[in-house]
Amino acid sequence: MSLLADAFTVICVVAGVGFFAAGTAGLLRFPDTGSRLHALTKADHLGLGLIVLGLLPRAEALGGAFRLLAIWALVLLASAATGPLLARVAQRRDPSA
Amino acid sequence: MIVDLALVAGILALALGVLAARQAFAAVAFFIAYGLLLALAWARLGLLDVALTEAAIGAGLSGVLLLAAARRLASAPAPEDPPSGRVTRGLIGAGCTILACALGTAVLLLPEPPPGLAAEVAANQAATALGNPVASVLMAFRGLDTLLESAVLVLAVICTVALAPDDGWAGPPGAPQPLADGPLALLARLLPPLGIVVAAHIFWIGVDAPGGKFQAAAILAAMWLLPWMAGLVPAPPVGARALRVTVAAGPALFIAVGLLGAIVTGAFLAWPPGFEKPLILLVEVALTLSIAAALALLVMGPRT
Amino acid sequence: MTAGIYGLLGAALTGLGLYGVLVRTEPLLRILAFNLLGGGVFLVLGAIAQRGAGAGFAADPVPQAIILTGIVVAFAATTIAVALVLRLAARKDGA
Amino acid sequence: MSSLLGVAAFAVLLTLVLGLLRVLRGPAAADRIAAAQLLGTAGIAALLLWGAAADSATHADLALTLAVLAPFATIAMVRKDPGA
Repeated sequence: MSLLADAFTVICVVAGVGFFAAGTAGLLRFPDTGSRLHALTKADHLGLGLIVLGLLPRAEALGGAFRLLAIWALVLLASAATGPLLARVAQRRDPSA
Repeated sequence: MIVDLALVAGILALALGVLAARQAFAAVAFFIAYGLLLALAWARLGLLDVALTEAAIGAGLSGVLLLAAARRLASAPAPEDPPSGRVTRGLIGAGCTILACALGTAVLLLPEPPPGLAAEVAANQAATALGNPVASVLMAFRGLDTLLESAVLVLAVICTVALAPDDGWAGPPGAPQPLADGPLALLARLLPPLGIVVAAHIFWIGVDAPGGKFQAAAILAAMWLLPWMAGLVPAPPVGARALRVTVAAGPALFIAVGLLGAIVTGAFLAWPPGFEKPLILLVEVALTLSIAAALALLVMGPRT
Repeated sequence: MTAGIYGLLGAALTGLGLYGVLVRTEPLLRILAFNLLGGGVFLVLGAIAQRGAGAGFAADPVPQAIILTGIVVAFAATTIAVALVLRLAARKDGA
Repeated sequence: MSSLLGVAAFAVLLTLVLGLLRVLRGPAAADRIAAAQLLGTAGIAALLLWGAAADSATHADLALTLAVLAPFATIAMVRKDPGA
């Protein structure tokens, strides 16, 4: 059981780190602000979600698991709200994009 | 070890970026990222109380304050001093290099084991009935520092309000905020309840683990600022009695309890034995609310 | 050793911050440089706190408490400085 | 297991430091602030991984604080001046 949980943790964390790497690569390599925002919000928050998911079996109690989920929910909420705002600013400054 | 070197390299790059930036906006963006990395550095050093404070104040409130200032200065720049000449700059550079090298040498040449007060704190911590040694230092062993610090915040609020021009005096603090729509208005309605719960959590664990009143107060201040920034609620006028009482109540209660200690035990700010924990918690709650109100007013700034 | 690295970083930031305060001419950038200087001083103090770990603590709690106080006071000073700069800018406009 | 989590934390931190390049290069202010926000999320992930590796609940509290305050810099940047 614990071996299974550990394997789950490893797979999720490795996948999460992969998404972080992909997000950063997109942030560095994509040509314009709009697509960079896309790389950021998608890959980044999926990456954090996978890491939170992977760490859930290791949370010491219900409180710890709840805190992990709360962190993810807060980041999702923040990025859902700020993403459109940032995109609007980027469009205003750079009408060609 | 490699982790620390990567963090240090990042922090140095951002610090150089702040110094070399051409536009104020870019410099402030670097400074915000610098605050975030600094919080991670404090966590790596194992100073988690400091890391929490830096995360709340350095990466959170400072960003709001400085970005708003950069935006307002972009349309109406403040007067600048004439730039110093090349020789002067060289001399300043040399002096600063010498200072940095001397400090670095001092850090490397610290005696082994370095002098510290950890043993004294450990020996006397039980008397404060708090599990977090930093909280013991803040509230008991160096209580006067904490009292004076909250007084500094009150003074800073008075200064900031006094800087408002005559027609802005006694109005609400800060520039009026445009009404938000869509996502920001939603966030400003959803986040504050969650944030207040988080602040209460951070305050409560601060009794026995890293956390505590400054960190909780910074989060509370941010939660008050958010609906204001979204234009959902106006800031209350500075003259509002409730606001003034809130800002002053924490330090006043701290002084009152300190005087009580002077009467009961004969020393100012000494906690009466047997009542340490409830009294400390009472003062901490009052201080948290006062610091939160003061921080929010400071970030809003004077009405101009 | 970790403490040493961050202590050296603190020393470097102190020098950089002081240079920025003295050399940059834009008021807002001076305020930022002053905060870099403060961060450097706090890091040096933090490195000392970490070296002074003992009695079961991860770091000496007394310097930690002083850094906490310092961060809050530095923030208060920054807000006053920013308010002063904004007031100066507004005054120059009106005059 | 905890050493593996430490390695994962290091990998996330590495992407964070690489992401700094975008903060430093810009070019638009939106790029810088967006990259700074990504750094915040990466910092949260690194803290969670460190906390799990060291069995420290405080790291998660630190991540929680960062998560609550994450949107503020972005909001402060995108707010228009009421007059403009």
